[in-house]
Amino acid sequence: MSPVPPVLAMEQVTQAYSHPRTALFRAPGTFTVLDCIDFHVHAGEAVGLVGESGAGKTTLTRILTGMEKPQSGRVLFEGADIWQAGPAERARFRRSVQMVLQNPRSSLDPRMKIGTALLEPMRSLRIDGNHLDRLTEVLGQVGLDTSALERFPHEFSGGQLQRIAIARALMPNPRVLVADEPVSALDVSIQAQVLNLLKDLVRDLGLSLVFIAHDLSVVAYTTHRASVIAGGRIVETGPPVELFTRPKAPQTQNLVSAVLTVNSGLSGNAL
Amino acid sequence: MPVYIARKLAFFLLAVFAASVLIFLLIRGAGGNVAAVILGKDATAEAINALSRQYGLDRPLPVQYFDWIGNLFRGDLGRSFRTNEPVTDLVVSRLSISIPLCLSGLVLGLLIAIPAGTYSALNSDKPVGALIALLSQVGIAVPVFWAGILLSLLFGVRLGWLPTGGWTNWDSNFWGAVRSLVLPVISLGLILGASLTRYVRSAVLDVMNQDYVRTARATGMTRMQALLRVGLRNAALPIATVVGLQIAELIGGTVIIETVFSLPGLSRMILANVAAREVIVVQSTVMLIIVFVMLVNLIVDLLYGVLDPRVRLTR
Amino acid sequence: MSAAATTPVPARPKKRRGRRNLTLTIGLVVTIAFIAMAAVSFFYLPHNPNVPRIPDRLLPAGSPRYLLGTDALGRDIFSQLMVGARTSLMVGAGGALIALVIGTIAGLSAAAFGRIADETISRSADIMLSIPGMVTALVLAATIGSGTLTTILALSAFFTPSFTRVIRSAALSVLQEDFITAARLYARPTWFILLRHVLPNVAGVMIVQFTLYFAAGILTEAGLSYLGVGVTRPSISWGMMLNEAQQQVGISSPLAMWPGLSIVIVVLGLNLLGDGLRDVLDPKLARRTS
Amino acid sequence: MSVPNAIEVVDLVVGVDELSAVRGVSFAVPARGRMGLVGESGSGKSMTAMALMGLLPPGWQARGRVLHDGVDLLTLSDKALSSRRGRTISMVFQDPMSSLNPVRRVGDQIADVIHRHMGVTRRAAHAQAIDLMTQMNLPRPEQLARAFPHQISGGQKQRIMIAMALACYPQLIIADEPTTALDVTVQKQVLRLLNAATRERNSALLMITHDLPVIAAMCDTVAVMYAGRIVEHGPVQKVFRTPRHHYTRGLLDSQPTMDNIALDGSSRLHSIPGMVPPLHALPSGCAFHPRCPAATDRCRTSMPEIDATGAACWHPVPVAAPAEAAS
Repeated sequence: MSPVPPVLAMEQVTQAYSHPRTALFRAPGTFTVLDCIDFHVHAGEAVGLVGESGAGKTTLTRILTGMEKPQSGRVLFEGADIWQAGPAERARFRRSVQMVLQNPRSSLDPRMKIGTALLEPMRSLRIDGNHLDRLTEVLGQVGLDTSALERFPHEFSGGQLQRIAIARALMPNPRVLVADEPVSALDVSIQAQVLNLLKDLVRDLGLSLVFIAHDLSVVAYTTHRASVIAGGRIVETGPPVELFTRPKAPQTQNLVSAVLTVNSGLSGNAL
Repeated sequence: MPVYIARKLAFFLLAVFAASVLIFLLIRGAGGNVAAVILGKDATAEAINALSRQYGLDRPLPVQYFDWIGNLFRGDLGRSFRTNEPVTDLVVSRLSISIPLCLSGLVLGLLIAIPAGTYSALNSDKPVGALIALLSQVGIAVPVFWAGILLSLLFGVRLGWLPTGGWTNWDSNFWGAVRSLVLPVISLGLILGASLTRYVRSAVLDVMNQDYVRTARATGMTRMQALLRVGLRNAALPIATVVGLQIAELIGGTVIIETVFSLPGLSRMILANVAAREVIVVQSTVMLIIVFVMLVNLIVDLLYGVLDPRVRLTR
Repeated sequence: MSAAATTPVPARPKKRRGRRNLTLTIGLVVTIAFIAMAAVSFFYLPHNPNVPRIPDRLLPAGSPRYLLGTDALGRDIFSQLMVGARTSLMVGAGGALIALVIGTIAGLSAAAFGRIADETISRSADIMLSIPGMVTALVLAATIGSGTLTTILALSAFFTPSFTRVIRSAALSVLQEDFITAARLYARPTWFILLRHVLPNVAGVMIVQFTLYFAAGILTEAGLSYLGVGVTRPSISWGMMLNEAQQQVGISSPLAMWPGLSIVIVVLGLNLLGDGLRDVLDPKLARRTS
Repeated sequence: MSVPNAIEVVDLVVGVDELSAVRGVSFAVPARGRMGLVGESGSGKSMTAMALMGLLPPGWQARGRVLHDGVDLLTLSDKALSSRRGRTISMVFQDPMSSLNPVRRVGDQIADVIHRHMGVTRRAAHAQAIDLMTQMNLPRPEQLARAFPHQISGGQKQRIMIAMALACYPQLIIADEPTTALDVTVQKQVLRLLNAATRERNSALLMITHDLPVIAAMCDTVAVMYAGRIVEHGPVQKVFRTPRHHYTRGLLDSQPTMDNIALDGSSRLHSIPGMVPPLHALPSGCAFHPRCPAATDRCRTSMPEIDATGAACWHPVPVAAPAEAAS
């Protein structure tokens, strides 16, 4: 274990929700969404989280980004519990952990100009400085130019909007980028563009990346280390190459065997 | 389903209770001293006090409220201040006009709206569909009393086929009573039908665009079969909800139509009592109407539960 | 990356723009004419609509000094229609506006402030919805007396729950969008999200609903005044004119024509305007109900 | 011709008002053949399928010829077409969640199709439905038949949909993104089922998807669509191993799968620049030219047709340089 604490971590996080009542004379049951989750990301590291829908990915993301408080367990930013932290530290956490969401059409307010939307995190998090320079810089980093600022979201394609969403997340100069299925709503020919962009950002800016997806190959392309989540538990963690070649947990084996490739299809042994 | 029924029943009871408190407070609170309201501006203080004492209006509000509710449960709607007649007796004969009028209006409205709305939805890109949509727009804009006036002008005055107003009792002349109700029911049904057509049309349009209707057609149903066997059954759910909501409006229409055609129904009685400031009578009869509407809504909700297996089997 | 990445997607040409524009134009013209008629009535009336002139009674439309003739007491019909427009405008718009304000606040609160707030507000709205508006108006008339203000109050009480439901469901669908998640992530408080993100995105729904309830308000007011529990003289309402026409000269009189036609035209105009606006402002809803 | 075609499409154009989503598409699926139609959103692949089924949305028109079972489907009335839909030609849709009637039991929904087309009694149809559900590897079919759609899982719903599509041994089954809405681990099982069941019934398969690996695993031939036209067409082995159109090649190279990436994170994916053009603003000439590395003036002005290379391209990818997918 390195002496430097991970930039973002969860320790023993458990979260349960209650079912809606289904019978008149029976107490509503609860179900555990996350069960004793340990998860961390170091500075400059890209980690993946793979699982099927309903495995607990969304809840984990919400807890990791401080949007939901875990019922038990701790969320640590640079070694300090964010739910025990003072206002200054909490503000720093908010600035440092940013998110890219799945559906780019939905993640930008249709009534807000791109320029305003990009400045929103700066205003909300009360970050001073020359925002105009920052806007130009960040737009350059995602491959757009400043003519985008005066436009509304409906004037852009899905791929462009996802770049804008990434730009918004970069605005406060974060340390960690949490990307929740950032390419699954995009066309195949656009997915590679966005994946490459995320990879470049990790390399060039020294960002940490938490990449959440249902597709093991996409995670393998983008990250150094990946965890497989199933039924609210992390069942296996390791470098993607290990997960692919020597999966141990049955859930990992399922995910690996679900992967289809063109070559395996052409050789006739895919199904 | 048991949970669903229990929840709907509980809500019904809560709604009736809340509405009764609301009506009670509105009448006691907004109007000031009830006895003063009843006796009018010129009443002396002694007269007001005497009346208050006689009817227990000087007791604390909660006592008066529970007294009123308790009596309602026993079917006692109170007595008129002026004539001292029991309100219950007044109401029953009136209901024999209002309820048939209201329900026939609803049935006629549905008989117009379901075919018209469905037809215009299926032909939404053709002139016929647009025409029906336009007619329904116009129908929505026509005040129900004006429709009543125009109809009685045409069928009553000009053609002389049907009475333009008045009432003969069911017992004394059954067909006369029916004839008296024809024009009122048509006015009510036409106007209700116009607005329901719009809802039916949008519900059918919505359902016919659903994936499962596409599946039905992909497995060999014609457009018409898909509509009749799959579409309407599913469109019934939102339509039932809308009908429930329209009941309240239907009551308003009934009140007006009874006035247009001088039918001695419940609403005419309420209007007369409003004019005469018979506060207690108004309070009780209004409560009766509200319970009726809520009961219809409850039935619609339960019907919804039966129609929709997602509700029936899981909750 | 690619230099062309900021090239905007060209706007898609709108289909069937013609028919939508027609609806909107007719609605707009009728509404403007209606408002103008009401506005002019404050400065100019051909005759005093409340002063009887028995010698001139029951003149037909097109009489020398009376454009649409006179009623049974010799009062000018056209002047009465103008003042009636004023009443319809005030009562309809007033009732709808109060309902809009309260309904928006209640609807946004129900959508944004958790399950308990939602249940309380939604169930209260459900209860109020099952109290017929006419009944509310009657009770108010019985207790505080009829008049313009009572009518506005009754209308707003009647419309508020429906407004609340519409705004709530519109707000709920906006709140599900990812840009709300993003705003929460960078710590925008709920009130800010409601004002800056939700309100602009439900504004279209609000305008459309306001127009439709404005129309419904005119209809309901006419009904109440027809029953004699709405506005009272010296205010004049189209519903009241119909009532007087029927009582004074019987239904066969042409007097019953003008106010009825006025109501139909104005209400139809407002509804067309609402539908036209819905196509422009609220495409999601338009697909469902057009 | 030795083998009759399950379907033959000639010069199909599908559009609404002035917009065309499909701009002159021709292909044929031989009896018992398996063809893939691959494309991104807006390529016109789903509209092609809807035109074949006669299920275009209101206002949409199809021109051209669609020959199936000796008739041109585009000339048939709704009634005549209905007697074929579900019997000789059937379809599996993308979203099983919303594709089943929510108020009818799933067993009855399968039995309805059998009863409608096979002229058997309700009782017999129901027995066949249960039988079919067993063949679809559905657990406890008698019990499941009594369930409503909301009570069963997505994968089960899609199996029910496949059962309905296969119930009458159709000559052709069209599957439009049949696994996209399903969980990854379920996808493969459903594909396997679809593969085996269509073969057993001697049905031809037209697989419509954006997912190249699915085509590679299931199909013999493939047509690649871009902006409403087929840009490359041929046997899967040839097209995927030696793509001649730059778009096909770009698609193959940008797949984020083990074909293209090393698992240690060292590799870099090829990507196609730019974006899919919207229907109302298609580029002149070859619609792909703004994104194409080999585009010249000729590509900007005139539209290429498919030639002997199998690709509609003025400057096809040289065969000497095999795509990475084949390396």
